[in-house]
Amino acid sequence: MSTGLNRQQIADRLAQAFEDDWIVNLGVGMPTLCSNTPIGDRGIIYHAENGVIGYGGVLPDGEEDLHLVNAGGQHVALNPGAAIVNHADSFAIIRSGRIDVTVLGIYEVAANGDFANWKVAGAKGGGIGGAMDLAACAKRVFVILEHTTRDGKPRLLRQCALPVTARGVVTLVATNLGLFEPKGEGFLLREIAPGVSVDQIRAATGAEVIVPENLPVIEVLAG
Amino acid sequence: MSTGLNRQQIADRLAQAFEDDWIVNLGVGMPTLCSNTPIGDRGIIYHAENGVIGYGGVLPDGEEDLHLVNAGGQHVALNPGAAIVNHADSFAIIRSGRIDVTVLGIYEVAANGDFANWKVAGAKGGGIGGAMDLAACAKRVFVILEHTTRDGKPRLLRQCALPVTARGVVTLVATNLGLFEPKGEGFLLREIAPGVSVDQIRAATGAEVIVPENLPVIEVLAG
Amino acid sequence: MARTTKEIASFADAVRDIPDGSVVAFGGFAYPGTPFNLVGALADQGAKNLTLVANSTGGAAQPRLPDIGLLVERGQVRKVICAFTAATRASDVLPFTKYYESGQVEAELVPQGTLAERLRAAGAGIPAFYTPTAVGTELAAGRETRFFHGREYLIEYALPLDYAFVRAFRADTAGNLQFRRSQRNFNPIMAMAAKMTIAEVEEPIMPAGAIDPDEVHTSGIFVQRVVHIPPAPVGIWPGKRAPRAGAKS
Amino acid sequence: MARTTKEIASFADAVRDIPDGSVVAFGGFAYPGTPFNLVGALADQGAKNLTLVANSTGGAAQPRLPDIGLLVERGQVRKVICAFTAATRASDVLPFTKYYESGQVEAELVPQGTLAERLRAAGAGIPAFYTPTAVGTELAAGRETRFFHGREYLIEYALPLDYAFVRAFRADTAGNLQFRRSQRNFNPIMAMAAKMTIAEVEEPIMPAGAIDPDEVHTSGIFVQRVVHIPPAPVGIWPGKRAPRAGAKS
Repeated sequence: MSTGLNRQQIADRLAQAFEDDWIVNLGVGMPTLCSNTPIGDRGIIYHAENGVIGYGGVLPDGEEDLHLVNAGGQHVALNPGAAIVNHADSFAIIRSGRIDVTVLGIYEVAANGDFANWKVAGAKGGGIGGAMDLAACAKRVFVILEHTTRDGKPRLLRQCALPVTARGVVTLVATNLGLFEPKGEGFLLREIAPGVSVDQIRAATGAEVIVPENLPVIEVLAG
Repeated sequence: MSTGLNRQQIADRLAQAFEDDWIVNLGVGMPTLCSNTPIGDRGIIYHAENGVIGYGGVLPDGEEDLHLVNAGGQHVALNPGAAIVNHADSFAIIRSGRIDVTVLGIYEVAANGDFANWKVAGAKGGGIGGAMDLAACAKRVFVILEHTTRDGKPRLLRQCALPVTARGVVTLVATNLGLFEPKGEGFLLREIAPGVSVDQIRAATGAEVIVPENLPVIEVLAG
Repeated sequence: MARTTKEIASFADAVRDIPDGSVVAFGGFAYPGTPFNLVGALADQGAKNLTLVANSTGGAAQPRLPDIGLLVERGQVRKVICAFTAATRASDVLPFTKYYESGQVEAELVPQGTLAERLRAAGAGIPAFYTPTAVGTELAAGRETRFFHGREYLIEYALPLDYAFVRAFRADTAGNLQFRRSQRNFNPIMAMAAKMTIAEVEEPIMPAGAIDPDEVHTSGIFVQRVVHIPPAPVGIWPGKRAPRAGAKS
Repeated sequence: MARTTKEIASFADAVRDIPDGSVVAFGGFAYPGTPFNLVGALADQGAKNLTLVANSTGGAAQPRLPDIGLLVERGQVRKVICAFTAATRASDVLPFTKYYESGQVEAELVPQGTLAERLRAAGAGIPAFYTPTAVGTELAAGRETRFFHGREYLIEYALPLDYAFVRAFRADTAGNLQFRRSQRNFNPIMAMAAKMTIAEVEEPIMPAGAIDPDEVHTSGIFVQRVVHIPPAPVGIWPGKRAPRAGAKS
């Protein structure tokens, strides 16, 4: 078990950073949990790379529509005002800069805003999916990841060790330990997970951690 | 009044040259008359540049659908199996080489297959419409025109005098005087309009007219 | 605060903030899909130094409907990007053509498929592409070409818009649009190419959720304002008669 | 003699003439829109030296459905062009990945949006275009880039197909297709990019004219063969249960 927030709680914190009327792309993995977060009627439109515009939370077994999945292949609800487009039009929306934020699950993020999420160490290939298009073209890139690898190695780094997906684009990082902002020389710790110490975070991070005077604790949503 | 065939009869002759299951694009003006020709159920699909796929003849007043026009702005019928696409997809069909033949109304055609239909003498601008896309990309280009200008000057020429729309693409020419094939050095007269003489055609043509031994007369459709 | 509807009460309100110097496209091919009401409102609003993008530059029919010719006559237009600077019938003389031929307004003549693809490219984040159209013609003279697989192609550039005016059959409050028949034409790609799309809509604006997501032609992501067209003679309904109610077959 | 219908009786008949060395694309994103029946028929048919195009290279789920992994195991595949040579979950190991990492089959890894746009370009007669995607990454190393308005873009080329396999919800005898919900994904653009498109269709094939022309997602111009999927277990209906009859909302 990881320290601090669980996966849904990490997604919940990021979902609360979305602004009214944003068009939000959620990538495969932890990002898709954001559409489960109850953030009220704020006009947020969730976009999936497969052309689904305006979807909601994951549906329970028996209520799902087998013709409808999000970027993670999960069966989701459609919100009023939803529309379906093909893959070319879906990426037209992405490349033309209409995505206010993309949330991506990743392997590594660097203090300079670079990130890596398509190729693991020693592999010949990998999975790019839509991440390169999204990272190059969305107005903002938020990333979401466990703070360390399974064997405890840091994934917030001075420089990415793995091949990057895009350079200098990440503006917000949510992990089980806290909420961070890449600042070039290090990561600004904006909020800390409940029950976690700054020393724990420093020990688990491969770059400088900048700690502000006033450090709020992440409020965990009920449920 | 012009000699030989009337406008609908010229179109009728060209429509009879379409082969089974062809996708046929009809341009503005005389070409749109081709979809009125009763050629039976031959699987011909008429395509208009505005994205209408599978239309039929012009509808009489009172029966038309005001939301539906062909390339000439005329209200037409839709055939079973019709589909509507947007302008980008309509020209995707054109540029990807799926149009078996485009029929264009033109100002001039040359014996080498060049033709001109977008700019009149002395004008600064003109009207290109979709003719350049069609001429560059359709499998075949048929053209349809009055054999001479209003003041009697030939429009079948050795070389185009007006700026060309495309080079070397025309394979069949229908006029009020006959059916012709550009052959590089001149126009092969394939069929002659009823009541017209070869001498009349030679006098009205600005290039060599090649007359075969056996010269059929164009059969005019009843009605 | 989240937007609750994209519906705007009047054409005047919908075009009020369009500044001088804007690049504005008008959809439509012949009458279907042509946003005559919005064009008329732009003429009344008076924005100047406009660059207009449309397939054609207006009609010769009488009585005149609001079109590019009207905006040119009012001195609102700097340049038009189009596939026709003249009427398709050489005997028809358009108001626009007179101003253009005499040098009072600029024009950029673009083959229709290239115009469509340049708009689509702008809407798809593609800055440039290659096309076989116009190679070897006066329009390609002096321009960059390149060979692919032995064939010569012309480079063409995206055509981004500040505003797109479109006419649709139905819309919902989220801005999703449906077009009927050949009303579709340039409208979806102009909406994609524009920073702001304003739609005049024939049927009353529907609540979000009333249009099946599979049957949306233009997603509300591309549409910012929708205005319901009032009955004639206040609203413009071109053609011989108003469309049949429930005309969708 | 005019064609009267594009309906084909069986998947075997629909893929029988596909020659060795063909470039074949499979639509689909996760299960929806994936032509499992046609992929299975191609495995049985045995064409070799294939180049396959798809978003991903198969699934890790058990029981196995016909996918690229199956065709690779049978030695039918030379190369795959895709956005995933590995599973999205690093812990899942795909049959394809093993063959690829050991060098028994080639792969060209393409960002998903670039893959979509390359297919769309092929379907639109555009030989090449520029995209901002992948600039500055390993995938752009040594490749041609160009600046437009101060930003760097990568040139990408059309990806034409010999065959596209798609799965649709409804079709008519003229080959017009409708997709339901996220079934649409790559299917329309693969159909545009292909010389021949073969569709497996969930509902019985309808007579031409039964689908409203405004509601066609892929025109029959792009579709040459349609096959109705028989009920399970003969036909493949992935997911937990067969779709509800009349599921269209």
